[in-house]
Amino acid sequence: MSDTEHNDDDAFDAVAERRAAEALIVDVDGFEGPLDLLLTLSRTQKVDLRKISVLMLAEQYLTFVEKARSLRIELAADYLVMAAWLAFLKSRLLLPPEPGEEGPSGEELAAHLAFQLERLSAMRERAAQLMARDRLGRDRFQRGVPEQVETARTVTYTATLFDLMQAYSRIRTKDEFRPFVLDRDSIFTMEEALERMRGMIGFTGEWVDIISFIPDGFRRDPGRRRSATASTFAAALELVKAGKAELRQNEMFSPIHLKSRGPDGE
Amino acid sequence: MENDVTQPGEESLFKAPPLAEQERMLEAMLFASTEPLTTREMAARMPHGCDPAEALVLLRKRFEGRGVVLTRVGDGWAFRTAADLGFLMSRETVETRKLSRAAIETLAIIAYHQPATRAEIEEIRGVSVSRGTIDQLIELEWIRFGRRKMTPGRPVTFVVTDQFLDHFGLETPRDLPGIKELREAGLLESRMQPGSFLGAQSEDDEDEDVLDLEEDQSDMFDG
Amino acid sequence: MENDVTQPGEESLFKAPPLAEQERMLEAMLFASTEPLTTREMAARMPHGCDPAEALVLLRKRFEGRGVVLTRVGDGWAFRTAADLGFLMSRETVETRKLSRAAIETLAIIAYHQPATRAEIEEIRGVSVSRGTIDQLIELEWIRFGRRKMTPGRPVTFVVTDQFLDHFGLETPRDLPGIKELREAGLLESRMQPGSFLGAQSEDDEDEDVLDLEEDQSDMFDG
Repeated sequence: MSDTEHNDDDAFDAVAERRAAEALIVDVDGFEGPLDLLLTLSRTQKVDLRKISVLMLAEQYLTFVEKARSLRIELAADYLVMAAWLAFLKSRLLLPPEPGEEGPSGEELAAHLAFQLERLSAMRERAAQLMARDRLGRDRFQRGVPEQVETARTVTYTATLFDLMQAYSRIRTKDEFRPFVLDRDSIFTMEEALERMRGMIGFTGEWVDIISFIPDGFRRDPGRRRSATASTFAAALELVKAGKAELRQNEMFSPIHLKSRGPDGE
Repeated sequence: MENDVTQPGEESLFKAPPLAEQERMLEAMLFASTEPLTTREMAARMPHGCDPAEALVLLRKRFEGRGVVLTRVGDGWAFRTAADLGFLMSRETVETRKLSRAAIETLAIIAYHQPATRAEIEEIRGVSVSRGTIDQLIELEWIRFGRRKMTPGRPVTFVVTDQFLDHFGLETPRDLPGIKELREAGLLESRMQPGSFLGAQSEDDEDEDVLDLEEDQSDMFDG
Repeated sequence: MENDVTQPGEESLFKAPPLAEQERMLEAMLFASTEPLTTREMAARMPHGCDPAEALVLLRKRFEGRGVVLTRVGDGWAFRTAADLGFLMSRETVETRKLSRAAIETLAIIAYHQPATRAEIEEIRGVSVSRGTIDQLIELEWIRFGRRKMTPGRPVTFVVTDQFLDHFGLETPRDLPGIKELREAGLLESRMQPGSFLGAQSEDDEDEDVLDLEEDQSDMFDG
């Protein structure tokens, strides 16, 4: 892998190369990641990417990172990860493999890096070619006035997958993720019943049918009435448990009466 | 186009493009323009020395009896569908409307959580689902009734249909993008913590019993 | 198929309009629409017994070399102005948002490698794909979600759309410039780093939430 074309005659090139590297450093923000930087560095070798010297490239990269460090330019972590990896690759390429060593060889790793660079470079070229094509709305045009003949109008509803995803995302990112709440106004909760009864029993010293605690809005409709009856009964039990009231029922299915134990019952 | 010997640059400097070429230009301009064009407007866009009036005669002749004809509109010219072919445009007037927000949200929930009960949909959306919304989605054939849930009350469930998959270009419901992909595509707001979402999701599952119980309750009061 | 005595072929011979007439119809429909129309869509609007495919060949030939040409776009067909006449249309040009370098490269990678997963895009570019990039390309309707890959984690994939083909003047994805050469050079193979380094990383972090969702979805198939 090591290079034979590295003569002393290349001293001038080496200087030019170093200058180029310095120019690169100033532009460190211009790179889209370490692979992009490696691709740019590889161009200075002025050879086909298939013939690139990965070893030399690794050295170029490490020089770059070293230089950046000496100039106190902070490099993003992935650049340093790449530097560490290239240093490892370099050692693999230079040193004979240790007996019993596992994992891919230095050559395999170098070949893959060269492949990655070639592939990235190829995609860049194709992207540029794509953007340079005769594009709709710039070079080619569609009909300016699509014709609309108004006749029988049928309505269809449409939505795109994008709409669907947006809708789902919207639901999922609502600020408050509220727990389940029954949004049915026909339900009279026990909390409501308790609230209502607490306000009323303070004034009663005699037995009262608990049905009389049911609010007006819940008397007529059978569903609402059932809900209110159940919650009022549960609330009454709650009050008894708290020692604030007494309950009595003369016989099965007869009205249930409640009596306050008075303010001293606390 | 035809037998051009001259370069385009030279051409415009020395002499007008051949008439056939001018005709092509008119054709393209009139096709793409959003409003009728006058010969003056067309001349202004064409290379120096062109005569739209002359080319227009040729172009008009070329489209005589065709599916579209070159028609005079006020001072200008425009392509119009031949009068006898108007019947072909009638289907173009199918009016497409966007689904309401309630409908698209309900549909999304069914798609992602199917089989979904009405109570589950309401739980996730945080508001009750109107009958009309479900009816509309069923009518569009995007959802249908699934199996009843084997929970107290045996509530009906909704699932998406093959027509749904077809409309949204999915081969299976598994192809629906997941939360991670939604987030990566920038569709999920970042302020939502991934953890809290995950939590909510798994909570749903745990809450299933509770949910069903509540639905049960509501059935009881419907009596 | 009632008690017809005539063969379907004969029937259409008597009833279908002559080919020249069908060509006019196609011309009218295709001129009237901004979006590509498929032969199926056109056939549905034409009188019974018409064969758009046959008339389409004639129509395409008729417009060869003209100012407006009949172009194939995926499964559909559309009239578009000839590319060499774009200079006449400066006034119709819609200023499009300039795409970032990342977006352009991501688009190209999806087009050439489709269906492409996010991990593959990142592997090729050597950097992570930002949220906005995919979002922007989806919004432009140049890419959409494809089928999930049958690999661990079942990642979603991205593919290019017909609008992409239309915009860049491609009949099919196979017409992408140089795609054959790239394939022959092995540059479209998904080759991962021997051992593990770039790319492998991004595959690992397939979040649990995706799995979570899938689990949720897979429930429906158990039914």
